[in-house]
Amino acid sequence: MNGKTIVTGVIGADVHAVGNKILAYALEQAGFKVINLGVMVSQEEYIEAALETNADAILVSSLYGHGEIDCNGLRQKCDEAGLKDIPLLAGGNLVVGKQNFEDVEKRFLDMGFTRVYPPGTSVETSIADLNEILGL
Amino acid sequence: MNGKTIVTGVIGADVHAVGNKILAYALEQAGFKVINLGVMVSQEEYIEAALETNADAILVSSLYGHGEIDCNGLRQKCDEAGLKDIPLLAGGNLVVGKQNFEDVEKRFLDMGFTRVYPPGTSVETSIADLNEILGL
Amino acid sequence: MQIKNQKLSDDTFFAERKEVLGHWHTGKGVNFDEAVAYQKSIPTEKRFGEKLSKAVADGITLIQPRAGVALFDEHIKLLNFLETEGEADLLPTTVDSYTRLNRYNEAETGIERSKETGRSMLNGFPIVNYGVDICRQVTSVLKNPVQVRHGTPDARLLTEISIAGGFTSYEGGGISYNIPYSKAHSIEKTIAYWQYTDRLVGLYEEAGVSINREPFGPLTGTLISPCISNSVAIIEALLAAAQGVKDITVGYGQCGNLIQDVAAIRSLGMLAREYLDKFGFKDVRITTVFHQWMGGFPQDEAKAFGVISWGAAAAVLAKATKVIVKTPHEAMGVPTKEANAAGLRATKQLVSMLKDQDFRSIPAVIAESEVIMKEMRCILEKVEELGKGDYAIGTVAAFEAGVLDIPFAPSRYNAGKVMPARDNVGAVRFLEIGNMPFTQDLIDFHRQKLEERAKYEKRQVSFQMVIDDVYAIGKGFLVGRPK
Amino acid sequence: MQIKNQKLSDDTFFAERKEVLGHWHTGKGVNFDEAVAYQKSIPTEKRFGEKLSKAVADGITLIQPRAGVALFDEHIKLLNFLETEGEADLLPTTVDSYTRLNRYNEAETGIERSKETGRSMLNGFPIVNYGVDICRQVTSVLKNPVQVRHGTPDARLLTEISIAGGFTSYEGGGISYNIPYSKAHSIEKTIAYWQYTDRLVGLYEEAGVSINREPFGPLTGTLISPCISNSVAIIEALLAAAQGVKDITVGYGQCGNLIQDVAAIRSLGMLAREYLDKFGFKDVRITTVFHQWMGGFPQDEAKAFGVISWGAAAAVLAKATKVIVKTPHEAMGVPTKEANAAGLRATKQLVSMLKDQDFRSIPAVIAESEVIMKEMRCILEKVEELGKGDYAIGTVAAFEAGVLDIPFAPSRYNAGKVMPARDNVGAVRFLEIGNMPFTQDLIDFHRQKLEERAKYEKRQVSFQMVIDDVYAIGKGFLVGRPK
Ligand code: B12
Ligand code: B12
Repeated sequence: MNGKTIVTGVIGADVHAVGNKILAYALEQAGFKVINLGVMVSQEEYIEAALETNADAILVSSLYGHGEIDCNGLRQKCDEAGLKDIPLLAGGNLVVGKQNFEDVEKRFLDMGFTRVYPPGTSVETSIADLNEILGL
Repeated sequence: MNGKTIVTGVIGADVHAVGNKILAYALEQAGFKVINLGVMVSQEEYIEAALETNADAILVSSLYGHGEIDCNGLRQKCDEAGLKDIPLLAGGNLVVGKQNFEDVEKRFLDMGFTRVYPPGTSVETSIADLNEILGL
Repeated sequence: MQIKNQKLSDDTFFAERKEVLGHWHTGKGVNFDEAVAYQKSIPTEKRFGEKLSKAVADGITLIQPRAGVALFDEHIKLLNFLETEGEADLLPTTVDSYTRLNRYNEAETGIERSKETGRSMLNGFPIVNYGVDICRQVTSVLKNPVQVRHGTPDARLLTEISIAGGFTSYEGGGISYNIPYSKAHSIEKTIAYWQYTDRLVGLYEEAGVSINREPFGPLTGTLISPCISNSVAIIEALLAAAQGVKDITVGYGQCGNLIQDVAAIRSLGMLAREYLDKFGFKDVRITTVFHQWMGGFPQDEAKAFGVISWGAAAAVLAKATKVIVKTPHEAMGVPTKEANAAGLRATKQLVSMLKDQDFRSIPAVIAESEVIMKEMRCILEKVEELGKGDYAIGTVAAFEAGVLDIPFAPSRYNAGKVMPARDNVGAVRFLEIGNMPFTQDLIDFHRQKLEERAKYEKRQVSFQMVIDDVYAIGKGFLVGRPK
Repeated sequence: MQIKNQKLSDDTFFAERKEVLGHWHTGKGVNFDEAVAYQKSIPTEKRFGEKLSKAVADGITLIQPRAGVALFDEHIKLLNFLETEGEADLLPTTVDSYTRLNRYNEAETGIERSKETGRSMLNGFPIVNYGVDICRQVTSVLKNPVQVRHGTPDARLLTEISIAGGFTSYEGGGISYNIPYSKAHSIEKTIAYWQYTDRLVGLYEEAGVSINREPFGPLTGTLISPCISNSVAIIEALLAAAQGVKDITVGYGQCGNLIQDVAAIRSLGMLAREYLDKFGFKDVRITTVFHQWMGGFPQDEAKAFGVISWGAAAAVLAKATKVIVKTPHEAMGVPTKEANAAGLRATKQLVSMLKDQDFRSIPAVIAESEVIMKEMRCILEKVEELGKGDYAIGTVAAFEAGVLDIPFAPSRYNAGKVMPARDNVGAVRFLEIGNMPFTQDLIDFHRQKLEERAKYEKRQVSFQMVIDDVYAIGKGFLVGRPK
């Protein structure tokens, strides 16, 4: 255990469970305490879980294409709930269709996300980045 | 038999025999008298054969990519040999690589060919065109 | 409420119908008698079931894409492109995720925002929001039969509008559109919802209009062993037949080992027939659908073409009636129409090229189907027993008991104890049998198959194999070997 | 001159060598001892034969493209691209058509005009014109072994420059690079030319440098029945071995029926071993190469991907040591490097994905290989008989007699009486047996197979079937059915 707590889940009406299950498993293996909310998670559920467990980061997955609509406003809600600087990471297939990732990244950074990941990001990359962000 | 004589062959150092065999067979079936020179035919051989048989058209095939080099000057040689207006048709894979066919066509028309055909031209098209050109 | 596998009475159905048609304002546009007349005006060659029957007679495999966008004129262009440039034999209309969850307000927002931004902000076509008339515009301008494909636990209103809208085939089922597609719907609820859908199809059937029904074969699309998806398909076929459905396409998602894949389709067709006959549904037509690999795809488009082509080959060698086609954009996102058409044309090449080759009678295929059928019988007999002969009751109990258990499913009503892994030649076997009621010889068989792999890989049989297998095809392999 | 299948004496060889090296000025750059030393400096992992042996040990199928352009820096870029972006395991250098006909002046013009126009005016890389040093620049900068692929009846100078230039594998043979590639070279002449090539390889072998040799399997690439190409491959292997060659890759071009394709590779490997052993060449290493469909391709790139993938699948299910890869541009022209790499990646996906599946022991495959081996024995025994035990003499006589007869070949020295056609499941059979020395039961077998097809198609067995079959794959089918 590395002492860090991570909230994970798939946002919105999205039911893609495979990546979520595997990511959660891998994060645990890597020493994180993982609060995995599963699929179809609302913005409020992420925030509640992060507050309750005093989490160090929130990992939002979105696969089904509605990520842009679903993720909008999450940073503001975090701010209001007192999770001022909590790292917000987003990954999966965030938008509809094969789009230029730089554009997608920019849109999500503008929405207040800390890091944004393209389709097929490996668990190794995800863990390495988390370690870096959390200063491990 | 429709009374028309056609010289066929594959020009230059080209040995692609399959299309040539099938084209010759199909032209015969369609009623033409076919003088098939086979593969690796020089410009001179076409002209000789056309003169000897008083042919109505010459069909030049080139598949292997060197068509542009091999076909250059054929029209002039025909003119010199007294085959002033003989229809010259070219087809196959006339140039190296997948090129815009309009450009290729233009280059071959400029070289004096009567008609130019893209890769994979069907025998039906070839025969229909010949009929038209020869006023059948 | 206790559901039973019995034909809904007219009273129950029509009372429920009143409520259902009120769920969204477009429900008012549905008139059963008028819809029957409309459906009867659709020419034979545009009826889904007819085209499937003809394919069976001709011994060919039809190809069908997935596709759907937010704006209806764009959707028409898309489908039109897929039949002309993609040479699709059968067309889809894939419904967006908000509609699937009956969130019609959000779907409306999606339509509006798509109009504003000029790109589809929905991952499918919102049938309910558009209503009957626009659906008819879509289905009538196309040359081929069109099917609704979705993933909707409560699809009652969607079914009403779809059939009245001229679609002649309808995907889904109370298990297959719940467990992989939902977190919190109970099985009991969704079976009830789908009895409504099936009864509606039955009413059309009784009025002389045959609508093709297709349980969703691949479930979560990830390492689903044939015995599980085949059992679910047969249960859903029985439930549908009980409501009067007469034309059913049972499906299976490619696992990747050719012998197993051909055996899966073979055993699916054979046992579906056997079970439907056994329960008196001899007049129900059965066809099969093979889904090209449904799990994670390679990102590279050329490699994706390799995976697509292998799926096409397996489908036609198994003599599936149709194959559902993936696209070279699969790993990245909803495909462009060009990418979609390219996947179709690669598939078309292979289904026509290989149509005269048949692998169903290869001894290894027959042996593998014997295993699958044995497993299916274990599961199905237990479901029947739990339901005391009633497959609706039995299914609810079987999920509770983990007798039916679907790997990687998001549903709370799924036990999640079964764990699949590939054996040394890539066939999907079980690492954990969970509570599936397998005989000891089957249990030993699976264990032995995985031990064989473990030995070859010089490691223990473990969950790491499963993880490696999930990633494998995306990384270019079938069996996830250790590095 | 009467050729014999005997190792050339040093006297004969070196006298001839003097002349050969004078054919073009770059011949002066070849020094055998220096070349041996250079070859010995090439690291093991870049030696063709070594990589093939390793693949056999690992049970995998390697992938190799065709590629060659006129300008050498462009050629290096191209090959580099194919190993990095195409994930090629083995590299080619495809030689242009002028060089193949020893027209080095025209090749020089081609180089010049390519420099002027900035696009390759040659359909390959002119090795002879460039000479030893530039070849070494090419072969040394690449990470993988490189082979010369051509189609040259008289390849003596080309061989000298290639091996001295650092290539570690060399394609061709006295039959396979004559009959499909030439009109007017006698078999006797080209066997003699290739004895020179093989003897040169033998001399390198004796000096401790092993060069892989590969008879060209697919011949005219068009409906070549396995028994014909396999027989030619084995004859060329025997001729090569007689000159001291120790590392041989025998090849076959895909026909399209999976059972027949797997059986073809199986019987090729088995009989090659048997015949080499029989003649005392037990120390010759044998590997196999499978060529993706070599006949007319569909023009559409997505459909071409389908054909490419099917070839990849057949190769790996047959456990060929390597597969030669086509590109989505095949029907149109020499591919761009991107198209070439795409064909490779689609192939890579399948050879890795299916590497654990093996179709060689399927009963239908074994039965089909029995037929092929029986046919091969008929042909090979007759060749041996005609040559009174000498395969060089026998081959010349066999072509004269039509015992060896290659469909669709341009050569005057080929009888052209044999006519292939597909049977009802797409396997290549014979419409005309010509003078092939088949037993009556084999003759009946072929007739019966075609009658079966004729009956299904409701037409007579006829030449029209052959024409339909030639076009079939380009049009999306394997068997050319009547409209
Ligand atoms: C399997 C699958 C399904 C299964 C899901 C079963 C289940 N309940 O889990 C089924 C068949 C049910 C399904 C349904 C649908 N799907 Co789907 N599905 C897939 C598929 C093929 C694989 C997903 C998967 O399991 N991958 C394997 C796992 C291990 O990888 P992963 O999910 O990508 O997650 C990894 C990384 O991305 C990363 N990661 C993920 N999140 C995050 C977050 C952070 C912060 C970080 C650092 C990393 C990270 O780590 C994970 C572990 O390695 C993908 C396409 C693909 N990728 O090949 C489409 C795909 C995701 N699906 C898609 C769609 C559209 C749908 C449907 C809407 C419609 C349909 N076609 O039926 C429905 C959605 C229903 C809903 N409400 O959500 C689209 C999304 C389109 C888009 N974004 O443009 C895709 C991309 C296919 C496509 N090209 O059209 N699907
Ligand atoms: C089979 C084949 C071979 C066989 C040929 C055997 C033989 N002796 O016949 C082998 C393997 C030996 C071979 C060798 C080579 N080939 Co080759 N081959 C092919 C292939 C796959 C099919 C050709 C074929 O038989 N088609 C079927 C027949 C029925 O169609 P067709 O030939 O196109 O002819 C029809 C029409 O085009 C039309 N037509 C033809 N001529 C004319 C003329 C007129 C006036 C009209 C109206 C119509 C017409 O009618 C014909 C009948 O329907 C093609 C690619 C393809 N098309 O898929 C490459 C292809 C032609 N080959 C090619 C090349 C480069 C070669 C080689 C140089 C190198 C190599 N890769 O080994 C050597 C050439 C040697 C030489 N000196 O010629 C290239 C040419 C590239 C280019 N133009 O840019 C092609 C296009 C492959 C590629 N994409 O790289 N090849």
